[in-house]
Amino acid sequence: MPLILNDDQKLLKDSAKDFFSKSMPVKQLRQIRDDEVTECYSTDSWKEIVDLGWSGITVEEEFGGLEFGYLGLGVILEEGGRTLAASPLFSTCVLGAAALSIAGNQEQKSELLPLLVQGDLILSLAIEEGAAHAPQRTRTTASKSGDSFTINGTKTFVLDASSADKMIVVTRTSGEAGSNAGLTLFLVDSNSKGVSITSHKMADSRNACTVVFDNVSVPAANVLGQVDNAADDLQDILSIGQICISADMLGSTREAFERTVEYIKMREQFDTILGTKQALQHRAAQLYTEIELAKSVVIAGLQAIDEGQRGDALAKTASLTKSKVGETFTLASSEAVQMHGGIGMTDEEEIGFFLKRARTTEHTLGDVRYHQNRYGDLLGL
Amino acid sequence: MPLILNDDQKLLKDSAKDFFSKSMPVKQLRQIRDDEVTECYSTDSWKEIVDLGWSGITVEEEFGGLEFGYLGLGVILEEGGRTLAASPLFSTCVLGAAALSIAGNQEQKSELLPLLVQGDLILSLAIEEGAAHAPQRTRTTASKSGDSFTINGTKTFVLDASSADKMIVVTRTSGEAGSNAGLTLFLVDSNSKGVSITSHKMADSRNACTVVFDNVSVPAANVLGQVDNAADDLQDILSIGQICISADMLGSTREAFERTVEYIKMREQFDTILGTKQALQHRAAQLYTEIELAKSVVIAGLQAIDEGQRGDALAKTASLTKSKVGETFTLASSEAVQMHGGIGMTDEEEIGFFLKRARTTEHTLGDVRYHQNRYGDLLGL
Amino acid sequence: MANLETFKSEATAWLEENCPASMRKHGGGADAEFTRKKRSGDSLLWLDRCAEKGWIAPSWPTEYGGGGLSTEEHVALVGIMKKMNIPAPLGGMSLTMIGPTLLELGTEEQKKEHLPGITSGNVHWCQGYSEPNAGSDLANLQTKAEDKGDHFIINGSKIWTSGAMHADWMFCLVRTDPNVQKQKGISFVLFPMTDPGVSLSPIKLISGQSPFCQVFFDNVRAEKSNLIGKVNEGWTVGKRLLQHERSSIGGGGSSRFGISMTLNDAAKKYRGDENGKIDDPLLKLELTRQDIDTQAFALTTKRITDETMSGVTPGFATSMLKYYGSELTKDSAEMMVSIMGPQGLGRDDDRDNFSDDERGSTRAWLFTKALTIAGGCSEVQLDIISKRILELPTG
Amino acid sequence: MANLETFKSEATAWLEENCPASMRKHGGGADAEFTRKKRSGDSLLWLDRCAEKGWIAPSWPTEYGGGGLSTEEHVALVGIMKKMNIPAPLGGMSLTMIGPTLLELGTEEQKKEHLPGITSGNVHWCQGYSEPNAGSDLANLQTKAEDKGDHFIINGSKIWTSGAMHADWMFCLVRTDPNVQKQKGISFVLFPMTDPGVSLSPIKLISGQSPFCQVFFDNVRAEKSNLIGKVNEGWTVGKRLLQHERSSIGGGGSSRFGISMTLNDAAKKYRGDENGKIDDPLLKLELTRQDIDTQAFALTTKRITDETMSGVTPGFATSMLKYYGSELTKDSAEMMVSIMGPQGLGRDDDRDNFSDDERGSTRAWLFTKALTIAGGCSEVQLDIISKRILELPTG
Repeated sequence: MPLILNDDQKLLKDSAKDFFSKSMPVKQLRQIRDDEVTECYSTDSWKEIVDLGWSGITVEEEFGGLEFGYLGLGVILEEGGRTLAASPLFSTCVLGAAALSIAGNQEQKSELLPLLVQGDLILSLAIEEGAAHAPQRTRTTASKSGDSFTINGTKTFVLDASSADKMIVVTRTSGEAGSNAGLTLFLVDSNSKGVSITSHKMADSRNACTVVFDNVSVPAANVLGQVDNAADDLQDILSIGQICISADMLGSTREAFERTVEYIKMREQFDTILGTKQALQHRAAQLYTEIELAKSVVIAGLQAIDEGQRGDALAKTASLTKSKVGETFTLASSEAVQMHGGIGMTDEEEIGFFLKRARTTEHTLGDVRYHQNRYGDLLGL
Repeated sequence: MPLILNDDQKLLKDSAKDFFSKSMPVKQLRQIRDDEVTECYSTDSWKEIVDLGWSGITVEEEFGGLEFGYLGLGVILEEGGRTLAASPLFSTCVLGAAALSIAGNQEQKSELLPLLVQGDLILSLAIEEGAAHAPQRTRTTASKSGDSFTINGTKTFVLDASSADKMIVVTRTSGEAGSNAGLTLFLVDSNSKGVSITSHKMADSRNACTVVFDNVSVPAANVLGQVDNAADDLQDILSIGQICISADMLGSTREAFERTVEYIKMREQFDTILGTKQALQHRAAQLYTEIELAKSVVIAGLQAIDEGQRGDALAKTASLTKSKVGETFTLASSEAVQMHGGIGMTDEEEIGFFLKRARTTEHTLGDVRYHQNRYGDLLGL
Repeated sequence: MANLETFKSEATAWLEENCPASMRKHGGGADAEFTRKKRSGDSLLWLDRCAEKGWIAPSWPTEYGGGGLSTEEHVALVGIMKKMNIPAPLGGMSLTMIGPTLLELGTEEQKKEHLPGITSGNVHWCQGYSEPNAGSDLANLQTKAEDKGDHFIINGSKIWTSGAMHADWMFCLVRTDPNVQKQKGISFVLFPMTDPGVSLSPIKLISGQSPFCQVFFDNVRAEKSNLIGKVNEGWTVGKRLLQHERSSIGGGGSSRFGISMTLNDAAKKYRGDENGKIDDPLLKLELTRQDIDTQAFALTTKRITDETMSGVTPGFATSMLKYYGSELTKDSAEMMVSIMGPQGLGRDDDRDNFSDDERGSTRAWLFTKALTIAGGCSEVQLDIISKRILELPTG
Repeated sequence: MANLETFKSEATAWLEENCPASMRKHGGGADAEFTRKKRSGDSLLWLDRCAEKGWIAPSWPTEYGGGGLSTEEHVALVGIMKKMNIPAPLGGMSLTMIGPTLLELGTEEQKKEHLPGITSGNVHWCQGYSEPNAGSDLANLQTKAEDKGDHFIINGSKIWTSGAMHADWMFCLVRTDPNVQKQKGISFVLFPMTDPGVSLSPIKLISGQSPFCQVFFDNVRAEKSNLIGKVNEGWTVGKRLLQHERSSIGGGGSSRFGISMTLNDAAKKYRGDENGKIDDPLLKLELTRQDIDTQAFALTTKRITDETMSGVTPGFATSMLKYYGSELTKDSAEMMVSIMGPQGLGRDDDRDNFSDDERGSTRAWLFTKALTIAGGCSEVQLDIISKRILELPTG
């Protein structure tokens, strides 16, 4: 497949650019932060996104979706990344929808996917337990008792849990921490007895939660996929998540870079336009080159999902994509602040929001270290 | 101790600078290469070095040396590094003398050190067996039979073995490859039966050899230090070697950098002096900063030897020194060729000799990878 | 050297007796930039005891309240305090910038008037250098000082003034002649921040903190007796002072943000296994490299200090130290939050979910972005190195 | 797409039958830059079979001896050959530079005269661009061409002429008007290297090889019929040709140095344990990063090719590809010798102690230093990106 958008995808990209820049500019995020909005996103904007059909963009038509593919979802995420648009799109329509599609049975899909598409179901993936992304080290347990399971444990950095109707919880039903065998996924109602959710204010003005499961009883029917054997499904869900968050990050990276180039074109110091300084020019040119590479891995990653790549092959693609984009976003946002100088240090200037966003997305589903280490392992080194 | 030279050391540095620039300039190395001189160094120049007393600079007075310390030896090595002066100083007076001083018994010292000081004994350390520096992986065996040992194995990258009178050979007398226990050092005459030495022409125009030991019989009196327990002595010998080769590399680094700065000050392109280009200026300034750091770790490393630091502490100092200097020399020599442009690609211009020297010294007693990995281990990470 | 040994053992004994235990831990120096009136408890006690001993400024002459130590003794004292984990009683630009400048370039009257305020821990100074829109181009300053015989009347504005809200006095670059080349026509004056014409507007940073102000001057009075150097020759004084600033910004460290952990500790805590062993090879490598660079930089600072003490003028080496030190500190702060993962990325006001160390690390991460911008940005330092040290030509 | 599938299966069958087995291995393309007269055995056989099929230049029109393939077919053919490990029958600047330039800007007569020599594998071209002391400043050229009615007489010298000793013809930038701005007054001419006024002096490189010459012209004759474009407008032709050069230099690879191993293979062989597992975490990381960058760059080359085929003009993207590709190839060659340790650092003429792979790696390491210098050095490419793509202002 050529690594380019088709005409429909290009049209979608234009619509998305238009929507996000008009309805969800960076200043919306600032407002949400300053107003201390609980969900950390605008529910009105989320409704608009749902009305545009984007919540169901990857969902099969039989469940009410547009079945437009991940390349389509990717351009929406990328344009949303440009304005740092905050919404449950990633937690619900990327991670949640992928989990249901990949691991759900027919009943779960028919019941939940249409609700998700209509914006009536917010989902959240509860996976992390510490500073490092390490699914195989899951310690949250689910023990079987009769027709139900009892979940105990603590999940951290659970995106959008504060507004989620249900959580998809990664648990260990057998085996030792460190082993991929023995993992099981559960659908858990957020208001179940024993679930307590503490909302955090993150540096990027988004929401993340710590969720404690204290003897939470969940019926066996809420198992997503197979008991003890979730590892393969989970790997695919995460690969999709890693590639999609990279699309979001790419948009933010490009925007931060373009704003910086525009800034140094007009900023004067020592009676000289900053942008005439060759040292800055070369750094900008090198960053441009890195961003060109990032664009390529993102489109190739999204295409790989659409073409049905799965398993270790998709995991390798995902690690290529997220490590390359992660490095580039970190560099671009750091250079952006440095080149903006003192003004970039102030809260008043928007560029600082990109710096903060770079670091939280860096930790979403594995940082550069995780992905480079894994890529090397998958290369068989 | 302040990190500066005292007056005597400064005087020595001036003499060394004078000697190497007049008697052993880079063009001497070219001549040696073009004339296919077997030893890959000038025996006349080596005699002059001996006459200056530098062969015995670290050796105790009782054995005929100057007992002037490693900071003194360091300034000679650094100035020699500036002109890429080829001589057995490193193999004989750094590694050989350190091995005798640290591991030798009184008899061995009294017999051999005076010869070494007088220039009548060339020594060579036979340690490497593969691409990576890894003493604990030694596979060359020495098995005891009566009053003697029989050595079997192959050593590679043995510096100056082609002109060595004796070799100090790292062998395994017990234990498995990978273990520090079971290592033993031997003094072996180069003309012993069963020793075959193949001389290599290296890219840096120096000599290195492959030495095969085929049932070489060595009397037990030739053991240097303790049987099976050479690891600690060897570590100290190598630490000293690593710090001293760093001093040599520092001199080459500084020279390559200074030549490059001078070149871009006068070279014109597009009607502009290259050195006015800010991108090159910043790269030069960053390299200058790295070289300042390299200067500090070298003087601190030499001082640590003189102050009696040994064991893991000295190994950590040595890894700090060699990794920092190694990175800097690689960078400086690469930047030197790039900034010299096409002319730097020609054999006629001397800068290429620095590039080649950077890579062979990089592999002398452990590359940057080896030293960074070891430093991390010694940090307890 | 016998005397030095005596000094060392006496100093150790005095410190042992006088430094309160609560100060002797990582983070104990959190109050270092506060003067007496902002302190209480052990922090105040420690300041007062040092003031009495002369050890707020150990190497300054005793007649101005300093400790009168020789350079060797001062170096030894700093070493002992470091080993004993004792923080300096006072930090900040009173000690590191205006003090040394007054000692070097002030008149006897000026020294007598201003230095005792510093050595007693009573007077806090702030710096009036940067102006809106000037960025790193310091000399392009517009704040005007009009000559009124025995005093100047100052109008204009300064920005990025650190600690202006706590400061008692300002040292300030002002334009006394607008009709000459911009580096000429600048004067260096001192005036009290209590002048009714001084007003402040805090600047909110990306870290959520507001440690800097924009300062406005509306007919502020500065006495001519408080002019340092000659009229219209203040640029020289200002540049000399900046060399002191550079070495101090280059240094820095995590303790000022109240972080009680080193990077390696944090890695073991947040990323280590049960035994604190780090099984992420990439992280281990990053920590190794950061440690190597930190050691090499510390040795370089020491080497250049030793060279200076042996009579070599440091000259533009301060630019190199400022450049590398600020980049290193910034990288270190970046690595700290990266080790902590999401816990290193809380919002500053969320005390419920993020520990003090975590919030301190987040603040340090965002704040240290300024280190390579303020005090002559990294790019300017590299320009200085290439032009002044390497003598590369100008286009 | 049915036709494309047919094409693919037919091409596969033809290749299977016609490409000698000895060519189908890593390093089989070592002769790729040689014309017929320098070849023998399977290498000659493969060249001849491709010439007959038109697949020396598969996408060129059949009337000039090309294969007449559509872009899709050409891309498919390259993919199939890569998968089957079959080298291109011919490489070098005849095909990648002067050929495309003639196709685009040559007259019908010029195409008929020169292209069949290329597509038959008979005629080898070299490039007369750089001059002594001009470096990357190509337009600053002094080689003079005097107008003699139906021909020019050329005097001067070119340097860094790759393969001049094997070349039959040269395409050359010459100065036809010295009295105008340097980019004006240049013409693009072709002439045979057999002209008695042409003489060569090989340049010995740091790698020990002499692949380049300095070429001297003493009253060399170039026919006006071999002028490409108009008189004094050769700079435009020359720049167009350079865009072809950039994409080709950016690429490159290890096979041209006769190295039969990938980096990962070499790491397993030289640095691996008994099972080829690499226990050096730092090396593993370097290999990982190099692989990631290589994949990302390959995807970028593909994306830009795909965009071009969909109608987007690549424009200055070639500068980005040249910059990154040449740096990447250089890094890869550097990593190869670094993996081999001392075995990667033999002298070129020491065949006894160093294997072909090792000597090839040493040569590649030293030779690839030129990739970021020749064809517009990396610094010039970054200048182009910043000025032409990012539109940053000039000082």
